[in-house]
Amino acid sequence: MAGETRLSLHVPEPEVRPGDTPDFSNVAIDRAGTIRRPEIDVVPEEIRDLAFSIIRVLNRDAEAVGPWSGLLDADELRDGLRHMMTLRAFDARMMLAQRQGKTSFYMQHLGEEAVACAFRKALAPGDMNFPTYRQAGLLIADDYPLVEMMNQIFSNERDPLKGRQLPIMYSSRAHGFFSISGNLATQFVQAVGWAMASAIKHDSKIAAAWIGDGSTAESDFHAGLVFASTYKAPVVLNIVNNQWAISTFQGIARGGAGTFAARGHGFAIPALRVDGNDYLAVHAVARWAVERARANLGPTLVEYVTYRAGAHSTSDDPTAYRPQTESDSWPLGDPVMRLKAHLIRIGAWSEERHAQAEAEIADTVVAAQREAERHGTLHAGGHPSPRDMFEGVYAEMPPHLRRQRQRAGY
Amino acid sequence: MAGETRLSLHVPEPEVRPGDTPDFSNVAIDRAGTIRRPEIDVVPEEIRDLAFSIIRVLNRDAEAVGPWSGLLDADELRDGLRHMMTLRAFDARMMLAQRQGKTSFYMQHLGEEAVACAFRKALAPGDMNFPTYRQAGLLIADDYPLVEMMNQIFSNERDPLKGRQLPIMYSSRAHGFFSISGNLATQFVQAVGWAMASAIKHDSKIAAAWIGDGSTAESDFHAGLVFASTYKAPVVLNIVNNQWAISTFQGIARGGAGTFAARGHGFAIPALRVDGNDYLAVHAVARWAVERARANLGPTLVEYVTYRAGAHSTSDDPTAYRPQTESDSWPLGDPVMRLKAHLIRIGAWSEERHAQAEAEIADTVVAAQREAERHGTLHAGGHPSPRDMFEGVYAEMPPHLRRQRQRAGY
Amino acid sequence: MATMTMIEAIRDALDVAMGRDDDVVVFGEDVGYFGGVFRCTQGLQAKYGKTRCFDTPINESGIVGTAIGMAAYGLRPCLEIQFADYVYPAYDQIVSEAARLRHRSNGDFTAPLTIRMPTGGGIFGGQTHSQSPEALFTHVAGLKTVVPSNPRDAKGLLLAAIEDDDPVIFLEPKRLYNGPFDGHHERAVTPWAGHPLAEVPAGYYSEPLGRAAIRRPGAAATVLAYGTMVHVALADVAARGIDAEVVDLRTLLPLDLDCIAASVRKTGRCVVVHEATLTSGFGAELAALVQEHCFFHLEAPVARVTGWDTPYPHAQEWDYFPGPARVGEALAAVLEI
Amino acid sequence: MATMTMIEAIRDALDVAMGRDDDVVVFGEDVGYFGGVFRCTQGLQAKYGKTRCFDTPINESGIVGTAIGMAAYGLRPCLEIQFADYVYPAYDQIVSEAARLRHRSNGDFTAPLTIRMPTGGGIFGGQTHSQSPEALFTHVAGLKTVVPSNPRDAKGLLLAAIEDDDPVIFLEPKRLYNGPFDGHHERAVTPWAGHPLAEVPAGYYSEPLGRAAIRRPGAAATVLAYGTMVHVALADVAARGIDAEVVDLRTLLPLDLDCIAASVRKTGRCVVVHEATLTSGFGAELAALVQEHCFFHLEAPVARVTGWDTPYPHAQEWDYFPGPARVGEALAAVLEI
Ligand SMILES: Cc1ncc(C[n+]2csc(CCOP(=O)(O)OP(=O)(O)O)c2C)c(N)n1
Ligand SMILES: Cc1ncc(C[n+]2csc(CCOP(=O)(O)OP(=O)(O)O)c2C)c(N)n1
Ligand SMILES: [Mg+2]
Ligand SMILES: [Mg+2]
Repeated sequence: MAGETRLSLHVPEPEVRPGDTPDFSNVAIDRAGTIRRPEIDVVPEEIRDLAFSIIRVLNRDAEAVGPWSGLLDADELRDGLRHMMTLRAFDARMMLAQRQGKTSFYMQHLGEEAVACAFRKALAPGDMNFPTYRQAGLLIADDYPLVEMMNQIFSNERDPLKGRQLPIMYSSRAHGFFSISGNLATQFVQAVGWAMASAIKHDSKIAAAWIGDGSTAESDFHAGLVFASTYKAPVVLNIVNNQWAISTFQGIARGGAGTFAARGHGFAIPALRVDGNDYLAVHAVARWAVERARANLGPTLVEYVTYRAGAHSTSDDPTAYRPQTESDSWPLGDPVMRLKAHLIRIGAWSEERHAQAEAEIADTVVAAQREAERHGTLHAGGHPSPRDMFEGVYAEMPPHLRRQRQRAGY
Repeated sequence: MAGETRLSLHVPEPEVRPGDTPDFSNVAIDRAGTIRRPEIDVVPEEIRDLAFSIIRVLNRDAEAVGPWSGLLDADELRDGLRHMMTLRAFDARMMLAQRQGKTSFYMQHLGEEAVACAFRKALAPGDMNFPTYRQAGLLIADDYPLVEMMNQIFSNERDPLKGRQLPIMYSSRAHGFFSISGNLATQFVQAVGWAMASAIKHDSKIAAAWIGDGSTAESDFHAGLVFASTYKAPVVLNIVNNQWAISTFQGIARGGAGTFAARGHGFAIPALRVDGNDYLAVHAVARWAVERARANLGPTLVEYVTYRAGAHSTSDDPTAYRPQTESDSWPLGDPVMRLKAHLIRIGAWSEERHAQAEAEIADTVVAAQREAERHGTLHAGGHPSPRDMFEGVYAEMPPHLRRQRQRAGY
Repeated sequence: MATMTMIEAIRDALDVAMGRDDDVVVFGEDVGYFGGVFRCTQGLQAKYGKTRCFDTPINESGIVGTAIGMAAYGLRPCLEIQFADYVYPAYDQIVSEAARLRHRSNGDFTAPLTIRMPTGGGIFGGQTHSQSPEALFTHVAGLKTVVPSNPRDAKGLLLAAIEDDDPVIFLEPKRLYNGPFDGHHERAVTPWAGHPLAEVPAGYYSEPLGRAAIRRPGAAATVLAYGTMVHVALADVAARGIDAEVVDLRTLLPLDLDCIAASVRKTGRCVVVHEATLTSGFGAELAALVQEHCFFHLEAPVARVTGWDTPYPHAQEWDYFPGPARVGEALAAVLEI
Repeated sequence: MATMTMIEAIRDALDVAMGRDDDVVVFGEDVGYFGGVFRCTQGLQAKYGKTRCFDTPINESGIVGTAIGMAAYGLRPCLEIQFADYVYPAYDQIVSEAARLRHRSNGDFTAPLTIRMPTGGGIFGGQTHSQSPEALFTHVAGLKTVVPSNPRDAKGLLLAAIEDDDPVIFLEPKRLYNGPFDGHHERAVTPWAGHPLAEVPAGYYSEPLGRAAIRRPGAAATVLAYGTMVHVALADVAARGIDAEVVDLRTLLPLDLDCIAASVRKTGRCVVVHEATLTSGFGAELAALVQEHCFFHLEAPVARVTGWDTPYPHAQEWDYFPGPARVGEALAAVLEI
């Protein structure tokens, strides 16, 4: 019996590597407007297929079509465009600032701007996000001051986190943005706990959990699904599938399942897959999931299909593991360009207004940076005190830490 | 928007509690012989339904029916019966021994004997099980000496594990039985690693992972599914759903999904659900999954639906959390009785032979116990040396440990 | 005053905490309907409802992780890890999240949770029901670590832990649950009834974290102990008629260094005892601190009596456990120098 | 002899190990095609194929758990945890499984795995790219813990670790990857080229686990250090012209106590330095051992210079890092007593 077949280990590989021609022909993409919009109290079993399709609103002609369209008016869409453009401009400046040594580290959102920006607008005040390091759009779309973000990035004397955290690891309770952790996936189950607390207190606030495609492999992703499924927690479970986890393509985390959304099926958690580069689609799906949660109908799993167009972080060089042109071949296009085209198409925007907006946004970002730099950058100017390192470890400083602080001279 | 609905936390509860009348009417049970037997290279998607049904072979009239029947001859079935009866007799003796203070602790298998006993016979020599504490049937069905098991349980001078381990935490590489851990779920992903190693070495051996319903909530269950799915590891992933995790009913671990087998769907791992109290069905499904693994077709998830008829362990009293009569109402019956009835039905057994077998088995177990007790029990007679505690922490004893051993006087 | 076992005192503390503050929630594996495998939460679900005291899936990381989320929302979760030996799957959530949340968010979010777990050996629990992992917590900035040695402290310290605005690891020596244990396993079990520290005040009170208690004043040597080992040390000192001062640390972090240093400066000799493995155990920190702060008062090196550097064994439990013979030997040795 | 950086030496060791023994497999997050975020495994997949060197899902427990299964099968996995700060999710598999497998199965199954991870600070990595968790491993019976301080040791010790039949935690001070670092962050970076310990023999050799190295003999005081702190101590001792003996521990467990005790008995003074937080750090164990074994030779209390008991900060990195100023102060203080 033994010995018939020689076993062999299957190690998944991406279709292409540096030097190869990018090929996304295997990515099945549904036509915009073709995927149905179920009622929010639908039985999960009845929408199994929605974990394998891609909900899209903007078609090739930049029109908003189908049952998921029609939720946002022109003002809201222009706001959305401005948020995405701001995030992109912000990223560009901060990438430069990092290269100039003004900060140690940065992580950009290039190509993924729609996901967090559009999601944010589906939430109500008091709701809480548990983000990863790639959802600064949540802050920008909620009008968190850019200068505060930069103060944190520069670890300067106005840094709201007192220099304690790595750049971009923001925290803002007031803006519904939980403190970012460097440890992947931990926030996913914390979000479920926050949502459970809201339910325990008969509150109406809901939570949103965020995780990357690669990080779904982490165990706290499972913990999150288990607890959310068992207690029907009012939480939206977001997976941002940007195809890459540093140098590792999504196939390593995903394994045999066709999609990450499918992970919800084992828990009877309704799972939707959406075009992450389509501001309108992201917003519509987010709204659906948020409504479900707020109506006490429990968790929803959403996979945003997008592409990490930039490097993983300023410490990374993607040309070592994927074709340089892969980003251009990404079939879902660029979220900013797509929303811009739609606004123009509906007569609510123009190339001129866009150019003007771009310039204004650039000015805003530069002005914010100037202001932030007045308070210092990592190696120059104002900076947090070493005393700040000793503070806040505990609510009250215990004696041993006070001795250490004194020994350190502060 | 906020404030429309007051949220509330859903905390699942079993249908009945002590004092209530047991009710399993909600357990959907397929008629024996009605569930199809797919080819082993079936596309997982095509057998989604098999995660929600129950494969059964023995019908009410004790006949073996349907596509999963016909794999075992009368000799093999009589062997199976003997293994289950031996396990049950062994359990009874050891429960008594624990009450007599001859050991500190015991865990029995009452009602679940078919699962491990029948599974074992689907494996080939060299295959490796990564069991939990409730699969002693794997050893018994592989003719591991009862006296060795008892030596371990009594922590006596012949204890193969030198008194280091809690009773029943056996280990036997020779019998394809990985060292049991007290920490739940860790073995699940280890099994996947063992299977990956076999595939890396182009071997033909496969692994079997074991886990309880409650323990599927643990994170290493997820790790196991992720790695098995990604590397298509030659492993059978077994979930023994005996309805209870100490005092916690399976609904707490399972959450919204109807079954534990469904957990496989998010990973495109074929998932089958089987009547765990039907020796023939367990064996047939095990064989299917083992063949798949050995043919390099990857992992299979199997949920065995059974019932923990006894207490969780000798430290537990189930009357505090479930009706005393619940066990009798369990609709899938008793595995020993069912196989016995089938053997009688096919003319390969009789009440007389059964009574005789019972007496013989009782003698065998008593004789083994007598032999084991000659080498001591926990508090009396021969016992491992304190020196054994210091040995084997490392391959070679490092100086600090040697100093400690000497200080201890050994 | 009522006499309580350690289990009853803990249950009473939870009851008082839940009664005083609606934001206190209690959960963990088997803690809801059943009331916990050691019955410390018995009756709480019936009294406060199943959304304030409930069973969880078996996932320690999920238990702590959801608790952190609840704490960030504003609740005060008090959760149970069934045995300290099973805390490791939750270690990341404790170390990387709960412990650092206040600091890394500059107080924007905090994690006022209490993580209870039975700890220590002496019940033939083998390697996975006997461990004493306190040193794995004391090394982590942001955590507090508490080990009560009697019912009265258990209640007062647990109430203080739940009220504390930082995450507290609350280790319950399971060998003490039903009675004090002096290490003489061969003798009949003593119940708590009759022990002065089993007299537990009714209702609310709290025992501040960070204060040691001198259980027996003495001049010849100092014994630093916590949990079960306090009783072992006391019994042994009494039996041998040694005039040792026995200090019950109660809270390992923050540590009552003033009390420790004052005692050792007085006695000039120090024995540290704990059940955990020797190397990098909390005794190492105590020895390091004592030699640093009392160097010129020490007549002999600080001695450590601890579990051996092996996994906690089953059959050899009483060879592993640092019982009266070893404590006595160490005291004698220290006194001879 | 070729001059190598620490990264090259580690890569070379893996290459030699994989070339000598087909059972050695190498895996972890981003270690396959890309060759690891620090490039320590670059080229190995191309050379040995993707079933011997491969990328894994991001699940540290799964990485260690599968490695344990592979080791039980008979392989010798050498795996990478991307940063030591991310080892906690794997802590249960390491502590409860790898460390105890041989003992609990009486040798029936063993776990000869090597777990590599970059450790330590000095790269502005903030709280999740800077930690030094060695004490969390030295407390666990069944594990060995190694921290090389230079390319030659890194290669020899890594080969010894892979060949070792027990699980070895191999901590790679990331600040040393590209050059020795004396703690003077304000000065230009020094490359390894030119450093005598960057001369790495070609092919196979191994450096036995459990032996310290005296990097600078001296009579006035003993400095116990490992990893990056060896260089900080050496530079500081040289700069101040102190005749201190600098001991590079190399292996924390098993520890070369003979070497340590001989040195302190000679010098009578001891300073322990490490980057990890003070309380319950490995320095506590060192101080406890030194006072125990050299009590009557000690002229001054053993001093500890370590990271503070706070999370590792970003902006205040050089206030946290136990740099030359603090090491020097401690040495001066110890010498004055
Ligand atoms: C527990 C843990 N393990 C490993 C890492 C290192 N790491 C940081 S980001 C990353 C990749 C994450 O990829 P993905 O989840 O897809 O998110 P993305 O970066 O694409 O947004 C890894 C491995 C970490 N931060 N934490
Ligand atoms: C990590 C860990 N957490 C908790 C426990 C305590 N514990 C032992 S068995 C058990 C219940 C397991 O239930 P299940 O998986 O259904 O297996 P069964 O006992 O029913 O066979 C629990 C919670 C443990 N051993 N390990
Ligand atoms: Mg990604
Ligand atoms: Mg069960």
